[in-house]
Amino acid sequence: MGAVKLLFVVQRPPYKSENPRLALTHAIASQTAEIYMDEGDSVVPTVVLVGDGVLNAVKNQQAMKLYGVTSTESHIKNSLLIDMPIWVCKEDMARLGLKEDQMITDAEELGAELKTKFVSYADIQKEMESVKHLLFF
Amino acid sequence: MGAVKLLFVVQRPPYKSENPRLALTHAIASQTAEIYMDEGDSVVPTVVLVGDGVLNAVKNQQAMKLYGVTSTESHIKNSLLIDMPIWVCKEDMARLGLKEDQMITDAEELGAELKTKFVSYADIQKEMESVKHLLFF
Amino acid sequence: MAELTIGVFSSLVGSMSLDFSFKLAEAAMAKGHKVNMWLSGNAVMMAKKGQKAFKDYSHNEKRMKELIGKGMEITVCEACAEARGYHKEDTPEGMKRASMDWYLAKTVKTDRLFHIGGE
Amino acid sequence: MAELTIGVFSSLVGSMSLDFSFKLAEAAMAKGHKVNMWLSGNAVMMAKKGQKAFKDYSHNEKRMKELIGKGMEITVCEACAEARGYHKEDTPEGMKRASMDWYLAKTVKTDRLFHIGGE
Amino acid sequence: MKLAAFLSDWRRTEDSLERIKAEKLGVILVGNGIYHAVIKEGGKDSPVLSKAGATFYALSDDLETRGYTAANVNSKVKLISYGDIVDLIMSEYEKTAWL
Amino acid sequence: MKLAAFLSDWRRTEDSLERIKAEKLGVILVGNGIYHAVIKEGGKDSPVLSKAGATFYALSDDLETRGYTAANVNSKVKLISYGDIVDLIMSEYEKTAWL
Repeated sequence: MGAVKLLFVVQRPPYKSENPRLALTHAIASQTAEIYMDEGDSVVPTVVLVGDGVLNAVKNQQAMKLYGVTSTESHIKNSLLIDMPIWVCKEDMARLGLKEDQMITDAEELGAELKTKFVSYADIQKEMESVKHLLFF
Repeated sequence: MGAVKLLFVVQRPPYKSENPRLALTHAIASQTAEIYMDEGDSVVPTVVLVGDGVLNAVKNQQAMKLYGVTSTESHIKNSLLIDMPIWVCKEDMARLGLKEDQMITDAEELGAELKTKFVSYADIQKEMESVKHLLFF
Repeated sequence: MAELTIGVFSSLVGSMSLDFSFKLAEAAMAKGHKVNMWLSGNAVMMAKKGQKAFKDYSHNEKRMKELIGKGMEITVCEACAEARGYHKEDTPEGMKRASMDWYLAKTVKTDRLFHIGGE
Repeated sequence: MAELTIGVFSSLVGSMSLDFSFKLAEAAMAKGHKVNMWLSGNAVMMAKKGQKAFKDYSHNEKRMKELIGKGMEITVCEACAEARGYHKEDTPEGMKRASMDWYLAKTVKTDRLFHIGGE
Repeated sequence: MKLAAFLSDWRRTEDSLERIKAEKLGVILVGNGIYHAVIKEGGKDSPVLSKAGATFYALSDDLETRGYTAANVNSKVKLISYGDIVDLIMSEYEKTAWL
Repeated sequence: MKLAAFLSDWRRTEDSLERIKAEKLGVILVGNGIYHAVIKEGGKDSPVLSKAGATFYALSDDLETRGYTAANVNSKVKLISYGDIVDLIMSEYEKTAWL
């Protein structure tokens, strides 16, 4: 089958549901899926934060300090560290009054080279069309 | 303390959440709460279905036949059987286009004397004010 | 001081309403109030001992035990627990199992009822 | 026939999305399709055996066992299960436990993925 | 793309359906999503049913579970069974989205 | 009545808050409810904050968990701690409602 593209679509805000976190942890798991696959096969995930899902990428989340739980921010940064694309919808940021300086833009402190990509909805639509499977969370 | 009035407020439709069902089963449990109470104490529950919660009282629910699960209808009828008041908000029925002949109006087949009471929101507001505790589901 | 009864219906991992409830109970007890807690619906997920404290998941077992140790009364809905496969031997120490009427009875004498009915 | 992989994340009792998933799996297998099922998040509540079949609660253990008997592959998220206190010995017969990568790998060869990501 | 989109809620908390474009789009109402097929809030059809170019389906098991029958269903919506959903997913559409 | 009403969702699925009347009403934003205190969708305050006669509170732990600070909070809303919630429930208000 070769490389199979997957799109993880996070539509809702963090913490009230486990699902945005599970979107990230499942996408990250694509890195270790090879043990279950045939030679030459792989999965290529992209995570998009769209609608209220863009709230997952607000920076300085204190979930660990206050509730002892890994923040969604930390999962996003770990994603960047393993070069997994994180896309955030620009129109939804604008609608919710979010500026880029409020958002997780990179994970340089971890040594990640990849940065968050701020994209238009049209780019997300295009990606939905190009992948094999959609995973809405 | 004597008799303590409780108001169970069901605000959402059945089945997508366990909570409307739990409102009814908890209210019904007031019948057996005496074993934990002092002589002369009692709880007097009323269940109101308000907002989309009125959808819980649509009759002919086939949950048992199709999913093997007791219907919310059956819980409402058991409530009437033990003389527990079930109130349904008339304004919300009108908003959602529900007529009285679509609704659970009684549980005569079980031998219940009490009937569903179709009330205005003003009556519900008054009851909220008169009870000791509110339990929103 | 006064008595507060908290009823919770939300799952262990998810909405964080259980985390909220335990932190609130802790704050209330720190102010000298007596706290009772009723766990029903998916909140009976607290009635399974041996939960691993991974950092990716809400974990309330430790705080719950501390609060029980300080006098919090905590009871879970027995039928809700059995339906999920949690039996008597799964129950953490100090937690009671009872029918829903336990909660109803608590509403009589408690000064405040805080019923957290959502998921 | 073709292969369908269903991923489910909803709790045992509540939204009835698990009931939906098992009934859909049954219908797909009746039509000759191969079905794989991945349970993660609160759907790992299926990974606790001995659930009492009360009529007031969703109960999927029986249907699940039948489908496993007919060849459905079903795997639960191991970490999600441990966080909820479900250990290896709690797992119903025929159900596997694995990391999330199991699910990811299934997406490669499956003809259709039906990812039920909501509560 | 050919997309089967599932709605299982009455009060929705996303706007994904409104935004998605698909050359072939099926909207499948399941769970509390079936209320979109039977309720005319304030006398009007659910906005869901105005999604342009979509074909609408509702799962009859979930309709009957909630006390409704075919007679209540909006004429835009086709009633289907679990078996029909399997055929839609496996044959008519290529991708699925549970919104 | 003196009522403390809790909102824990951003996209709400009830209209109870809009309808409830109370001579003294506290609206306490917790969990994802805190977004009502910090987001101006389309440039406007959340409709929640227009509830007449209410006093608005937001739990600072839940605000900071989500990446916000006091500087982001609408001037109508007072930031509070868990201890403050206890005092509000036990002393300021008589009844509670988790909506």
